[in-house]
Amino acid sequence: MNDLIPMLGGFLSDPFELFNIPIEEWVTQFVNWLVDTFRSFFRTYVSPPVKAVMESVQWLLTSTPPLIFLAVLFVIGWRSASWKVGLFAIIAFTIIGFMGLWDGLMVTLSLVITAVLFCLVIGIPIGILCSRKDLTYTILRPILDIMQTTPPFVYLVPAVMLFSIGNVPGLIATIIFAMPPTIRLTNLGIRQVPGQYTEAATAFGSTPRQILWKVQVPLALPTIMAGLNQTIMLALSMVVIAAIIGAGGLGLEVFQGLNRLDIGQAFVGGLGIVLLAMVLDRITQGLGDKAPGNRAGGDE
Amino acid sequence: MNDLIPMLGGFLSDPFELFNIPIEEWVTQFVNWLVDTFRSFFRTYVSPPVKAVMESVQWLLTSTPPLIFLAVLFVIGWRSASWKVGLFAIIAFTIIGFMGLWDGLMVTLSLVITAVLFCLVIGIPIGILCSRKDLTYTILRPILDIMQTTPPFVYLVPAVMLFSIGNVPGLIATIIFAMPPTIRLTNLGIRQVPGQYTEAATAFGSTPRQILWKVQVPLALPTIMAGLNQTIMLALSMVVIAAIIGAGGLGLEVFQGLNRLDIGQAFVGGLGIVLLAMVLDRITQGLGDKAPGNRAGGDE
Amino acid sequence: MIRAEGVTKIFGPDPDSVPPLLKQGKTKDEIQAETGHVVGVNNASFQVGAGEVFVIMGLSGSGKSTLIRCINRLIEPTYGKIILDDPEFGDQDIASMDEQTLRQMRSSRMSMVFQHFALFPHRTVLSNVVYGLEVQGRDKAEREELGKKYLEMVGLGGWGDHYPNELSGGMQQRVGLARAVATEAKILLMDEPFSALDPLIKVQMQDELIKIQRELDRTILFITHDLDEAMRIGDHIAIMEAGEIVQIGNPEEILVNPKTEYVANFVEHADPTGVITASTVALPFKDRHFEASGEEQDVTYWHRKGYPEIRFGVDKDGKLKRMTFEGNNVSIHALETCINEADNAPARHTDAAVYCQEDTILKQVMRGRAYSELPVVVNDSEGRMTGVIDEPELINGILEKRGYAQDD
Amino acid sequence: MIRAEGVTKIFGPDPDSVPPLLKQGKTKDEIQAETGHVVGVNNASFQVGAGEVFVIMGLSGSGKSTLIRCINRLIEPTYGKIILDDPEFGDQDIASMDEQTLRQMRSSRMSMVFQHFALFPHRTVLSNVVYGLEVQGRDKAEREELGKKYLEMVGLGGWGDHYPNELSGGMQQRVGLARAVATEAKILLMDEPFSALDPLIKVQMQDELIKIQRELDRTILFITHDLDEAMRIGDHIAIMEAGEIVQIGNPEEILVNPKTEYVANFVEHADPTGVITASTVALPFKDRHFEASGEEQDVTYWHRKGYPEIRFGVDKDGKLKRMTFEGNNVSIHALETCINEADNAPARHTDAAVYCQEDTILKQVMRGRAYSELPVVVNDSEGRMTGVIDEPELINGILEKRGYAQDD
Amino acid sequence: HADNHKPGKGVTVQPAVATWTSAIPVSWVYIELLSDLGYEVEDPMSLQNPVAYLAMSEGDVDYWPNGWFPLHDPQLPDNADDTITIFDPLCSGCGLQGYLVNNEAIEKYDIEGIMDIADREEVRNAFDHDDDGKAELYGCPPGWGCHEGINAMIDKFELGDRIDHVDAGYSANFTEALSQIEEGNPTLYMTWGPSAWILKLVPGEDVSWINAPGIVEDENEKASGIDGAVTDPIEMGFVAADIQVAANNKFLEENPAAKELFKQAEIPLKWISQVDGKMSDEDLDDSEVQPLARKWIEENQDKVDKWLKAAREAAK
Ligand SMILES: Nc1ncnc2c1ncn2[C@@H]1O[C@H](COP(=O)(O)OP(=O)(O)OP(=O)(O)O)[C@@H](O)[C@H]1O
Ligand SMILES: Nc1ncnc2c1ncn2[C@@H]1O[C@H](COP(=O)(O)OP(=O)(O)OP(=O)(O)O)[C@@H](O)[C@H]1O
Ligand SMILES: [Mg+2]
Ligand SMILES: [Mg+2]
Repeated sequence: MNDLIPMLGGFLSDPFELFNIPIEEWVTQFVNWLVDTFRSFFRTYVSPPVKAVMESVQWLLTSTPPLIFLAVLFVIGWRSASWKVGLFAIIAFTIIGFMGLWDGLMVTLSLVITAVLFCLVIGIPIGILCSRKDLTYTILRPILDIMQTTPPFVYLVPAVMLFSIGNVPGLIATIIFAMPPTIRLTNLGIRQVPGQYTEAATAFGSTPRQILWKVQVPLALPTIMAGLNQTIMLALSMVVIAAIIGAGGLGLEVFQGLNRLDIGQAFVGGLGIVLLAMVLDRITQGLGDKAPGNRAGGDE
Repeated sequence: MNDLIPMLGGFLSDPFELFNIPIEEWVTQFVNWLVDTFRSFFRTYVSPPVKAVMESVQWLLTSTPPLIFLAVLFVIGWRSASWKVGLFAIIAFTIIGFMGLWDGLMVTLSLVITAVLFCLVIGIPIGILCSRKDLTYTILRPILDIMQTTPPFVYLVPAVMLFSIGNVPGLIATIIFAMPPTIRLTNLGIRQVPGQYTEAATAFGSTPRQILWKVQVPLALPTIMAGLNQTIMLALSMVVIAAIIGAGGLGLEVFQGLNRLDIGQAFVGGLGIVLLAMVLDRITQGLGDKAPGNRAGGDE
Repeated sequence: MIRAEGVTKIFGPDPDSVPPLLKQGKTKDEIQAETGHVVGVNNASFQVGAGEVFVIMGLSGSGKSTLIRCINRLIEPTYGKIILDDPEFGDQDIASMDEQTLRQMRSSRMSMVFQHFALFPHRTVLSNVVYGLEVQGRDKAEREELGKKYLEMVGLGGWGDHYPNELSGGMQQRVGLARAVATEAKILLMDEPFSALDPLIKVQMQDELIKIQRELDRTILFITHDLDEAMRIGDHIAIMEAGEIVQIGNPEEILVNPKTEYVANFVEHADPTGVITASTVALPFKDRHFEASGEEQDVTYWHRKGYPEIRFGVDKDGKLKRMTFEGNNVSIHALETCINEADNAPARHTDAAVYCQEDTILKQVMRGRAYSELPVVVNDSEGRMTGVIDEPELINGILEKRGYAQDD
Repeated sequence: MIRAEGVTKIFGPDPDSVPPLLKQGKTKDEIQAETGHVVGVNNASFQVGAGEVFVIMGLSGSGKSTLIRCINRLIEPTYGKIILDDPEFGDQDIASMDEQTLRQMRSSRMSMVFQHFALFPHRTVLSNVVYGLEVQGRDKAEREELGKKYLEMVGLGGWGDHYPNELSGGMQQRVGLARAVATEAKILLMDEPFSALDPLIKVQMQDELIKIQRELDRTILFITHDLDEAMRIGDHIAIMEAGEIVQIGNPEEILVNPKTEYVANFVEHADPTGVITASTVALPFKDRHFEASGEEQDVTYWHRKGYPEIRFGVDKDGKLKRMTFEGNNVSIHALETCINEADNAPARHTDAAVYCQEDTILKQVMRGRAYSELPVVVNDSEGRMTGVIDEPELINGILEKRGYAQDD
Repeated sequence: HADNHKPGKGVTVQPAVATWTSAIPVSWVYIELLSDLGYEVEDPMSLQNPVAYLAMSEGDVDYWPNGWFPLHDPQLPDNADDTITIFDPLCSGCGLQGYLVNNEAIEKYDIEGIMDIADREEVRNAFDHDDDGKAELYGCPPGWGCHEGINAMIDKFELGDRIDHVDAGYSANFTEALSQIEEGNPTLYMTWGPSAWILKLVPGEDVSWINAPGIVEDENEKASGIDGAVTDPIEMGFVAADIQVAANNKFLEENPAAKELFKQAEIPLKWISQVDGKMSDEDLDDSEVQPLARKWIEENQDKVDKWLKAAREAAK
């Protein structure tokens, strides 16, 4: 009885002393089980194809002679935005090249391109799905939160166990982290399309698919492009972390620079990443500005 | 003459062998100069007030008895969204508490709250500015790219040099990384407000400020809230990196777990961050859903 | 072709709570004040024949748009059936149709002009117009051709490549019109399709509409606030009040025999000269108004009471054979033959009279009166004289929108 | 109060390239086809007096909305001046006003009803209505009171807490109307403010508009496609074609003396009985049409050529003193005094005649003719007889919208 | 015979390399040697310690010559005993670790060891940079072996209320220490060598090793002859780490030649430090260190040939 009062006082001031949830152990056990059970499956069936995709992209990029690469880059920048953007892209890439990081750039670029492609291919359909059904989004929203906020450091280790080091776990971590904005903003953009337009499309007997592609997606495009932009930015921001598990590229420069207190080296790597980001941003911005949905803001 | 041909060939296949831009050195020198010149200024005049703000938030959070804190949390969740969200928040925080991470949670929460507040206070006005003038956004866009993609590892060391170790550089890094979505989506949201509404407001003689607050911001709110959501997510995703420069909190658990290959410990820290993310997400979602701008999607 | 039975739409969280209140005789306003539910449409039943133009009118907020949207299920009716009798789809209830059929029906059978236009802002004018054709899966060349044709029809041939926000309100409305007619669907739902048009273009559009309606035998449901338009193009007019249909009838019926005070007020401002027919306003050729004054050969002479100077010689079949004014015979002409002359005549004849058909509109009758000072004779389709129109009848018709017919 | 001088608006990247082409006499369509520039408004000049209702009409796309938007500078006019003569702001050119003054002017002097309503979707109906008052900085209680008052005025008293998307088109339009008038600004710019309203509510709204216009002496610029509406409320009407103002005048002028074929076509469908006045259609009391037939005491008797049975006894001042029909004296009554009787009379008098004023509208004249069979006499404001209206004049007026006045 | 000469022929080896600079020369020496044995050696992957050991235990990486033990013990995966072999030191006692204080402070406060800072209030306050009443010790990141070592000392001598062991990444910690020293503040930090850190703040010139209690049982175990120590001998507070090769067991089983090489080879600390310094001074890329390694092999051909011979023997 006498003990109870201080206990209660203790509980009130620090209720969490009572007991500890042994989640740590559960997790360790679970991961061990997971790794034991699935390692060979992942390593045999998942990693190789993903790796093959990434490596072929990488092979394509690295085996293209830089001058040809720059020419192609110019054309891409020009067609998707303007010749100014094309020129900017060339200058940016040339600078990175003269910093001696051309190879690293190609590695990082292939990582980012692959990751962003995966994000789009998976994320846009999911975003569309979310915009259709409130329930889907309600369920997905916490999952997106998990994807974006679980520190990659948490799953790096299990990822290495399951997928080995190198590109594949780096790619997977990048996809996980970078996909949510695509999903969220696709969902938001489609939801914001004024009802009168979908209604008009419905009245003409459009199928849901037609409404989607002929009305909703075009009108939501500025928002979807903002999502894509965020996805690219986040993918680039994962480059260093991917390097920690052996994905190489520009991130490695940064990572080494940090560990060696070599601010210059870290900066050069960072500059490379930033220039790459700007180039990708400008190109996607160009695509976005051409989106017909931009007309909707006008004074109709 | 004879040498020229192989040289040319070499240039074509690898043009970047020609020379190296010695950016590394420039940067090192620049940072040295920067640190020499401004260190004492930043350490004396910038760090202490920022630190004071953060520490008072932190003090407030940590000195509140957990049970009272939970009660307040419930009220916040309930008022901003629903009683379900309030309940969820309590459960999530209690779980974190019973994992023995209450103190870390409070430290991280105060970091995130402070960072997000800064992001809003700075980011929304900048976003608005961008939506007003194309030029502003054109200039700002690459800066945002830099903010989001410069790997924090690049500026961690200079940041420590300038601001000392601990909360302050962690907070600054978090703000830098997390602010861009707020700016971008504020800009996008306001730009997407149909011209007819701003025109109507103009016709009634509204000042630009009135148009902004009475028409544009309310109508853009769903998009602005999506930006806020992203800012919160990115702030949380920086928690581990902030821990690397001494900000402590839940990130430290993850960092430590990684350093000693302790999956369980890393996971527990990660879980704490994720639960915190979900709680903040749900609360802000609640606020966003109440935004009057949501009416605009309706079939007017 | 379309039959609506008891269509009801209640807006609000719990629609089922409302019908009992309606049964208790509560009004729309009372229900809204008490329960917050809005009665959009209340128990509307009507029938639209194939090839007919059915006009819906009524106060702002009386439920016209809601009703028309129930027909293609843009709004889900709370209760009621909408039977579509279609050669391809058979007798079907649209209200309970499955998604798939509904879509097919919408794309192949119905199209719609929206009150707020609802043009797609991201598509050019032409590609707005061809939207319905795209959905139907027509090939590109065909689409473009049809699209251009209908854009031409609405007078916007040169605007195909512009975007809707570069067009004036009326131009946008016409694009919406072209988009709807371009699908060549049999049923057109038109929600105030001409509201933003000036009188000239509006008349053109009405003419075009009637033309394509005739050519393709389309069924049209048409909401308008323009009485003259309703009278002009409507085969039947339904008048709505607070969600209910209070009267359905052809234009003249509505104008001449309004069922309620409300309808009467409603049609008060219509210009009757284009709608009201001779038979309506004519003084009926009956004993009460006429007296016989002698016979001659095969005819009996009649004169209107109080006006013995004008005598009508009617044969035993009831046909007008001769007419005298102040004892002199006057010639009798069909109205159509003397309209042109009337327009140019310096003075009105007293030596010639005019006759018209029962369904001749007042405007024409007036032309007859401009030709001759003598009363206009109204004949039925067999040529029998059924009444006469003198100035008082005309004035009464124009001012009061009714004639002696009511008195009988 | 408002004077527009050469207002021009060219849409397109290089507006300055267009005026030379216009000078060369190129049409709007040609310029559009050649250069891609759209001539919104071309050199429009007009003047609106204080307290006047100035109506703008014209084909769809003729530049009405563009013109009205230039007045409050929602659209920046490419060229031209818009002089606002205001007690507070003095004589100012809106086109070159600085931002600050412009804003003040908009919030305190002008308000606008938009063609597409442009209600704020995130605000309730009431808070839409009070928007302008909010901008003016009125306090909350006052705002609510005024807001409710004007919401009541447009017949939407019970809808204050709803959101615009729950309202029908016409209800939304009325909210837009309430929002504009609630600011009690002196100048109202109204872009088809009643286009979505049914005839009953439209007339109510017109009445309300005229009422508040009179009460507060407001100046109104009003775009409409409804000719009758224009005739009814407009002090002056401007007709636009392809960006230009082709005619400005009061309603009757426009109706009776259309300057161009285009204007004539445009007003063809108007109902003239409410607009055209007695003086317009009357047969002028002039030698050409009348002959004298004797004197008696102080009057000279006149009869219309060919109609000797009706004689008008006119004194030397030109006033009608006596009148005979077939030799018998008939009584002469003011039109107003016999309208009621006319409505109920079983037959038309031949022993009584009616006189009206020059500005009496045809509708009234017709009532006079329903009362008496004899011609209606038209007097000027001094009481002098200026003409007579018999049936041919009436019919001519209704059908052709003009009278003998033209011939002279 | 040729087979005998190149026992590694046809075998691809994936090494890892640590992220600090002094790991590079060592790494290159092994790559060169393995190449001499005929192995196909891939570019080494630059990995953080825990990731490297994990990868090694998974067989994704075959070996690295950058193990610092016992320092790295906590970073080994749980199953390391079964999957990883740690060879005899290639450089014994080469990993010097200890606590340092800037020379100015040492002179001013006459400091010989950590206890001077902990016990004397005015010194403690001078070392207290954040005014919490405790002297800052810029130590190791949580999770590293040295982190635990420092905490053990703090616990053992109950220094917790006087010394604040800063929890942060090592770069951050070191940068802060460097900044404080540049600002002229008395500063206590922990570091190791050979490393870039030691080249930044050179013991003897800028800073000095100070005594720390806890490890040494008697006087003989104290380290002597250390450059830049406040006392000689000195109690470093850590055992000097051995630099050791760690390798995947399966790889070793299949490649007795490599295994024998890992057993045999040794590299002198002096050379490692020298190259480390050169890398820092001349800002060399990692690849530019390769010729230096080759040069060292050539200069020590006798020793090297012996190792290679033994390796070839083992492969038979
Ligand atoms: N933003 C714009 N860009 C290009 N052309 C425009 C723009 N706005 C209007 N126009 C053009 O200006 C002309 C006049 O348009 P306006 O809206 O003034 O017509 P309106 O007379 O109001 O017609 P309506 O009665 O149909 O509303 C039209 O030809 C239209 O296409
Ligand atoms: N989404 C909705 N939510 C609630 N009430 C609605 C909604 N849509 C329409 N209503 C209500 O239903 C009633 C009928 O509206 P409807 O749009 O059918 O009117 P209408 O006859 O077309 O009027 P108008 O001539 O003004 O277009 C109105 O009272 C309106 O407020
Ligand atoms: Mg409607
Ligand atoms: Mg207009």
